[in-house]
Amino acid sequence: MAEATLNGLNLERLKEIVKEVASQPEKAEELNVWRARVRWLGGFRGRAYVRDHTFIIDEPSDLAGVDTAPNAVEYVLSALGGCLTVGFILNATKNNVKIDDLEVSLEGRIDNILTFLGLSDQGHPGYREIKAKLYVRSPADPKTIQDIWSKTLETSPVGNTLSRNVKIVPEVSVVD
Amino acid sequence: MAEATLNGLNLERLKEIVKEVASQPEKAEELNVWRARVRWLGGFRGRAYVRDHTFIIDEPSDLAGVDTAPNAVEYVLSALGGCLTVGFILNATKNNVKIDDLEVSLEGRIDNILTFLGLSDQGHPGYREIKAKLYVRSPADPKTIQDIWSKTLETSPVGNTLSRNVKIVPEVSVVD
Amino acid sequence: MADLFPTTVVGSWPRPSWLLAELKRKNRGEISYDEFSSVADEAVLLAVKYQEDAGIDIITDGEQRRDNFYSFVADKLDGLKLMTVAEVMDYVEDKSRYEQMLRALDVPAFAIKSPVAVGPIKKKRSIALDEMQFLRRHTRKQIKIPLPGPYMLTRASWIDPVSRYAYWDREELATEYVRLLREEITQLRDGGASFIQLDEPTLTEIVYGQASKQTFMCAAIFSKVDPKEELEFATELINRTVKGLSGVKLGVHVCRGNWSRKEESLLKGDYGPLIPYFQEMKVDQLVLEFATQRAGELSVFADVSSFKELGLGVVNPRTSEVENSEQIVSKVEEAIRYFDPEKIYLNPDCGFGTFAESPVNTSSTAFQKLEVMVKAAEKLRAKYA
Amino acid sequence: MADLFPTTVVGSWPRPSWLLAELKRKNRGEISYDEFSSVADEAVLLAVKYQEDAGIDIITDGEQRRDNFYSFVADKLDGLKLMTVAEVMDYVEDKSRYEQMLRALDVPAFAIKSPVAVGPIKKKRSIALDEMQFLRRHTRKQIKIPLPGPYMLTRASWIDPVSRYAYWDREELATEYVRLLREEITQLRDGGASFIQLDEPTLTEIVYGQASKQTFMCAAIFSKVDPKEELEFATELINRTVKGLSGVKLGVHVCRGNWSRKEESLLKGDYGPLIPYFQEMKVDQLVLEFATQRAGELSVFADVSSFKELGLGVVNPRTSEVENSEQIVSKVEEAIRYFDPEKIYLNPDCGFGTFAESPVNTSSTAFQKLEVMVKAAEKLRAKYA
Repeated sequence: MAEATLNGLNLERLKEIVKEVASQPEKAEELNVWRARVRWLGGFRGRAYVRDHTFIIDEPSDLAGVDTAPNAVEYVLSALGGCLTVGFILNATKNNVKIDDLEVSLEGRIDNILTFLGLSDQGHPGYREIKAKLYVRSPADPKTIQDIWSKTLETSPVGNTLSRNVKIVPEVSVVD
Repeated sequence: MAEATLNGLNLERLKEIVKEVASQPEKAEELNVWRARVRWLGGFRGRAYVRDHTFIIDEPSDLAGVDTAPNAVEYVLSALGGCLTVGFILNATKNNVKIDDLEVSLEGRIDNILTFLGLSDQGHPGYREIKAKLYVRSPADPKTIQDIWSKTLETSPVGNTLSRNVKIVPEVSVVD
Repeated sequence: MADLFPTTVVGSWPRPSWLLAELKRKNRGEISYDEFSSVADEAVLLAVKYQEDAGIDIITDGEQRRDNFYSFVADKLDGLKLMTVAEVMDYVEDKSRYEQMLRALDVPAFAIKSPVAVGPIKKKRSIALDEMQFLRRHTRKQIKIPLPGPYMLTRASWIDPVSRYAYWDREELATEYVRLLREEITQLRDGGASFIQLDEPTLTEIVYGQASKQTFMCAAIFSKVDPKEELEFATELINRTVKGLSGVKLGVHVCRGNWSRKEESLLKGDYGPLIPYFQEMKVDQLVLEFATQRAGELSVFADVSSFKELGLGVVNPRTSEVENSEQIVSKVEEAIRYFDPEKIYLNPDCGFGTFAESPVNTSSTAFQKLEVMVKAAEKLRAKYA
Repeated sequence: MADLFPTTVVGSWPRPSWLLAELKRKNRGEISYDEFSSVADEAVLLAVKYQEDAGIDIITDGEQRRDNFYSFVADKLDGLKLMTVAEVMDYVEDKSRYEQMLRALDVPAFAIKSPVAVGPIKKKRSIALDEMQFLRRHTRKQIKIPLPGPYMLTRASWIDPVSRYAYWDREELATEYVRLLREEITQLRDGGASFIQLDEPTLTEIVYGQASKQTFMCAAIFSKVDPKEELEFATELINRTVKGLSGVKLGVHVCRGNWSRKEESLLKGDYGPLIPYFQEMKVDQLVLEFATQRAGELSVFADVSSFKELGLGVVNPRTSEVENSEQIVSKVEEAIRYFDPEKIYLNPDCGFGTFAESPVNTSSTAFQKLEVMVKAAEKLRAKYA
């Protein structure tokens, strides 16, 4: 017998995962910790390593990069978009809502990029504001969509990371 | 005559860029705004579009994804790593410091992942803390390295984005 | 009867909601084209009734069977695949151009589709013969059939890395369209159509698309262009399409976009740069918008002698206000300063429902606009007969 | 002379800082191997002097010319490339294993290097003959030459997607190493070495590496293993390497890691699971660590009859405290319950400077540890002679 799927997700499997995480504190703990490594490749290029995955981070040529990949602040926007996508699909699927198409368009505004280049001490070089527009095609009524969207924003890991203060703990090691 | 380069960067070009941004407000304004688009591919997979670049965002299989790529919170860590890499190289190069090798190892701790899955209302699903360890090989003395690192942390766009509150402006559009 | 100032439409008519529901089902593959088309029959009858009641001389079927003025060919031709911008972006390198377009139009990449040549183009069914045959059985009026022009079809459907699997280059694909369109026009003529209009709206995008930094519409976004080369290429394709064909009026329609009621989001600029190419085109009529300031002044035609017929756009299809007949009369009288009155046709600037899912007007307003246009034509005829 | 309880070392000796500076210059390509080696001559003399003064019977050159016990072969063999973990990660799919290792060792990927087979392996110069020849000229003691074992070499240098350009599979690469090592051993024997020790530390990683979730060391991380198959493969390679060779003592050294003074970061577990394979190995001696609890009890050898010689690890190379001779004597007496006294050699658990840049001890402490080991041997000889 074929297993029930919705939005490309196996419903039984999804239920199991939620149950597992709910009942096993060590499983939840595992999902609380995430890791990455970025190795410098010369110039402004870096290679990120995440579990078995790897990808490039670069700067556009008008920032002295060679534009072989998105830059760090663009990855942040994309991460928010990806997180809202996953969250929306998760919440829709849990509520048995079918989604036909979904897309998030993001635009972020840096407070003052000049501070990054050491050209100003007004403001800061981080994002001040990020617009995230969700486009969705679904048979569900607009009220349901709005509820799922609100829930998604409220429970988004990247959304909460960005809208709150994260403590950054730096360390430096000079290697021979 | 060959142009002077350091750390894979053309020094003249770097100077020019800084000068351009410093003198042209519209150039700085351009660099203040960044964009991305994430399209849902089914399940928990999404494809990000950033200028001419594109990459996949997925979830690991223990989160009902198919693990074809890093997930959103891993991209956030990598973005921070990439940002610190670029920042460190920028500040080193501006101070005429040669860097032989550089790597950033990152580990982030989510406050409470259960909130993402709707299993708890204690805490939040965003990162509480991110450790960023820089490994560097350079002929410069440790004091210089420490100064560059401090400057890098202080002026990092992603670092500041994470350690401060970003205003997220959501919008939803139901498309027929 | 009405010899002077014949009235006609450019093409589309707002679709009823029940037709849009069926169109969605067809697009999802839940019903076939034939099943959809039989539902569309009644929508066509409605569109015909509106035009007949308004007193239009040369009518269309309101393009009720089409999802829009060009991508409907994907239903008709093998080798074309309706791809979303999202799918196309998987293939092309200059993704940022598409991103600009999506932001300008404020739409997601999954919402916009275009027919892309992915294999050898072959007729699955006729492009518009079924439309014409149904229309012929249900009206005594003269029939106009709008067809996507050869240049727009080529430009919209040629996606370099995908289309090269089927065709050597864009020119080879264009030659296929020319052949198919000639065959179609011949059959439409033989079946009773009196006016074939080739839609080439993207010609203005070549001239004004870059400067305004606005992307035109989905039909135009899929390739970068060198203006002069493109205009020459478009002209050549149109001429190869109509060469030697007689017994039917052949026209070319050019406008500046009709996807939004925000006039500022549409292109702007007069016909000046296009006139040399218009003069080269071996067609009987140019169907041009003139109801807005964006189209520029009619005076650009001042020094153009012995021009072909002009399909003069006299009402704006995108406004809720209905023009009054005196406005229309004076617009036509302005045209008479540069064109022979015998060569002037009256029509709206463009269709009322170019894209099925985002019509720019309601049926009732569209109907009133046609009525007032007919009223103006009657006044003009009284004066110039 | 000393017939019973001969004393020896496992291999490496802490490098002087001036040698490390030259090693860096060599690694950066600023000086050649030969230039470096001539500087290393004096470091070797120092290491020899320490061992001679302590009264060690069978000495090594302290591995002063090597960056570590296995990757130095990249200087000796064509076809091997010293690649960082970073470079290797560009090729392999299971990157997460490397990430675990880097986190466990708290090192960046650019810092750890391993010799990777990237082309046909050929001798550029002898692997250790130059070391032996220099040592021969500067001591009258018996000489031990440690060589990387055929299994460890194969395991460390086979990176599937890279090495397949040069070799059909791991077995073919291993066969090459067996051939090279046999040739080297023959030359070393003919040149005057009396003891050849094949280092196979990763054998414990096969057995205990998974369970402890600890990665062993760079030599072991580059391939996944099925324990039984791997142990059989290792045993077979060792036997093919030594087959038919005589006139020189042949040993195999096995330990549980020697890269850190944090004992908890090293592997843990007794020799039980390895004993069946030890028994199959056609070598004269097994050089085993026994100075820490982590190595388990000697009693696992209780039921093993007519075993080969035992190189018994009696001092911990990683501690600042110097063992006292009574501790060593009682450890040896425990061994005598399971081994023939004539078959017992005394040595530290491992080298004092396995990795050039992170020696686990200072020269002066290492020297004292050797002294006390010699003292214990004298006591034992007095008792068991």
